[in-house]
Amino acid sequence: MIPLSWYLIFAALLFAIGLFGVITRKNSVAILMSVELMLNAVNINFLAFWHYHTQNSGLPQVNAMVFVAIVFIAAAAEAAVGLALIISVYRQRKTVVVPELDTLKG
Amino acid sequence: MGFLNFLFDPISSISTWLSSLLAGWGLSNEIITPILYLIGAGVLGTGALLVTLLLIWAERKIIGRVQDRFGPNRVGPWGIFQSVADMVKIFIKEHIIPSHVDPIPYHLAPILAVSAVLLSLAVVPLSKTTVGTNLNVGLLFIIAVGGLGELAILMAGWGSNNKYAIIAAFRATAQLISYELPMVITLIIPVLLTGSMGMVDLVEAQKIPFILAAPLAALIFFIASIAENGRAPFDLAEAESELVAGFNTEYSGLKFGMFYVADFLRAFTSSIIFVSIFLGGWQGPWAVQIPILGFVYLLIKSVIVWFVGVWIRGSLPRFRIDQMVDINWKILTPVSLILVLLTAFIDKGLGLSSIYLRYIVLFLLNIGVGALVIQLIVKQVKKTEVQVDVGSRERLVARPENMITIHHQE
Amino acid sequence: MTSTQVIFLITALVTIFSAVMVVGSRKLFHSALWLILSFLGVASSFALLEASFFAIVQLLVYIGAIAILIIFAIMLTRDIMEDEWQQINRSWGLVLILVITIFSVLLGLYSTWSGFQTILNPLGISGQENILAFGKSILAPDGFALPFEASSVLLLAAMIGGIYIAMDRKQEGDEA
Amino acid sequence: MLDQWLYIGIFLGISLFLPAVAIFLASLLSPKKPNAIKNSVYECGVETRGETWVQFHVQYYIYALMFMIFDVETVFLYPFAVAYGQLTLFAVVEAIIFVTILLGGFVYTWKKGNLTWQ
Repeated sequence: MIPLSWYLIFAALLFAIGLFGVITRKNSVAILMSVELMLNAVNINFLAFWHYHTQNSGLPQVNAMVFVAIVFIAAAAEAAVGLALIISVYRQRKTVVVPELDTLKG
Repeated sequence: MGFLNFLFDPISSISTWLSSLLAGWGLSNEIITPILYLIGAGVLGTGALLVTLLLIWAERKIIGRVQDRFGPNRVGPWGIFQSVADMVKIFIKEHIIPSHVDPIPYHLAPILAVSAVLLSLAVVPLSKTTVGTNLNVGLLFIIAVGGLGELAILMAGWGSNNKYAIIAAFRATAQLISYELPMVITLIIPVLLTGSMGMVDLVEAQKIPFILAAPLAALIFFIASIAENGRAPFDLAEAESELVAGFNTEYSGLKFGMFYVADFLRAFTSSIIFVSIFLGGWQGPWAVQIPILGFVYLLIKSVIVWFVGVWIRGSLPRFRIDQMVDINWKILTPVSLILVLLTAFIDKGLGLSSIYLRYIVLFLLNIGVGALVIQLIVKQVKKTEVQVDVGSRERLVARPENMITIHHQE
Repeated sequence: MTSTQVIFLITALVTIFSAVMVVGSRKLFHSALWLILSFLGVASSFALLEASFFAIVQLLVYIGAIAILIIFAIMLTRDIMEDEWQQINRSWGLVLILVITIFSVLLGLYSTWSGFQTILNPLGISGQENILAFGKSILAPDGFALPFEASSVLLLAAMIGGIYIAMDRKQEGDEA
Repeated sequence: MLDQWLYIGIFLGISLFLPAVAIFLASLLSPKKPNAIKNSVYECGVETRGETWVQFHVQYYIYALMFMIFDVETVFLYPFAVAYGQLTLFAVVEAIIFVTILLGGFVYTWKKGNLTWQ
């Protein structure tokens, strides 16, 4: 009923928006949120292809599902450690704005 | 015979009649299904909200009797129209919108709070033939929509632009997510026993209710669901007699009323869910032949569970925040994790084919783990207990470390 | 245009719009709320793909846990000045061109593939078959048992690492 | 399958619609006499100074993090539970190892005292 192409375009668009956010946003929490958007886009792609292959073979395919589950786990781990880092940096520098975190600059 | 069928199973009779009526008007199946769904959802949602009126009255009455008061007794016989009067009053109260609120979260929060409670009814089977929808992941759906309630609280706290509201919102959310954990974990046990996450399958598998196979899991789930409701003894977030009013400080009129409704309704829906998962839902004698009887069974069981909840609310004092945290993270969560592991291992390891033997073994396992946990708790409490000489002139100050509690050993 | 397509288009539009708002909002808390809406949109597109289990897990994990964690982190690192700052780098125009290029290259690559226009039909699976197959495969030694155990180690590392980093030993007890 | 999700979608719509309509009706019925004092922030009668800006304790984050880690487990544990009836003892032991690894982290956090409310 819905063409595969729609899902792929949708996912690509979401991925592009997320990428734009990752590069341009200054606040590190916002960067993390954009990364979550990109991971979501990846999951849409995985599940769209899962549907495609299940439809073609007639049997439940598991590979894509495992990938999606791993993406979920990776997203959770990334959010946990990333936000902890942000909190820790904030405590020491009183800022979470990336351009101001320039200690490594010469 | 047709009349008897209608009497035994009115809801599916009505829906069959409606769909044939709509088909008679020349509508295609693609339109009939959404219309039927819309009517079903509308009836269920409105019915639940109307039942809340009765629930509020009954709860106030019961709490009144528990505390040796009369409760509402002026409006109508036994004060039964008290909540109707309250509703009329709250409808015509002014909506005070404080300055500097964040409008979208502020106005959306009460709506979302009610919605999160109503949504869990969508997948609960009400009788053999009547179920909102047989979603194949119904059990997880119920937990997931609970998360929307947490969101509503956070939005209310943030939107109000009030220090106390936001502190209370964070406390409440921390409590809710903490207690969601033992719920999520214990619910693995019914899924283990059924092999399905659909609520319909789950209820139908309970020829013998799961509470007999997993009494400890049921107890943990029950405690966690009381805490999820944010009621006494877990009502720290809106301790009526201590804090301002919790995250809904800045709400007035019907917007506050919506949080109130969500609160009382959730107490009942969570008992319906408990009944469906652990007490066999609509199962009972002749419930298969006469579906309407199943609905009655479900209601009776739910009212009993709900009554126990209200009773606990009326009797137990409030926990302190450190006790609340300890109960969840040091008792409920580890015990439920270990219980799941033991259940899975022992059930598979013994490989019993007889369902009765399985139930007996699991029952004994639960009782054993429960006894062990209680022993450990008692030991721990004894260790940290402070001996007070009543006759001496020195008095202990009421501080956390001077009270009987389970302390972490540094 | 069938009704399913209309539903998909609405969800996709809502999701894309809220994703734009996530990137564009000035207030961080609003970004987080838009993020939740786009998670919801993604969950409903999972549901349209008949991956019920993942639609629910999306609700449970992303909205119920990750979004709340993000909101907590926002509150922990909140700064009075946040709304007055320029939220986006000055060179955003360049990035926009880059992103559009990547997007069109992706589309170009997709369109060369013959299966691009395949219509996805309903699978007709309403029971537990998918979840059952998934559950068996993650525990089968010749299946995905290793990633399964490895993800547990990943979570363990995230838990210990996250708590170790977030806890500050020096400033304990400065609660507001 | 899609039918079931359609029902969920309709139910979501209804459950948002009912309270929204009630609140809308009530706002039509209710009096509107706002004034500056009534609309001020309800903080014990003292005028608020500065923004609503509170530094929260990091403990909240620790609980949210622990919750998230164990919540994500469900991605694997629920499918395991569904497949449980058809699994061998060996597979069940694998799942037990999975949880035990995480329990190890839990015990570590507990022993470090990070689960105790401070």
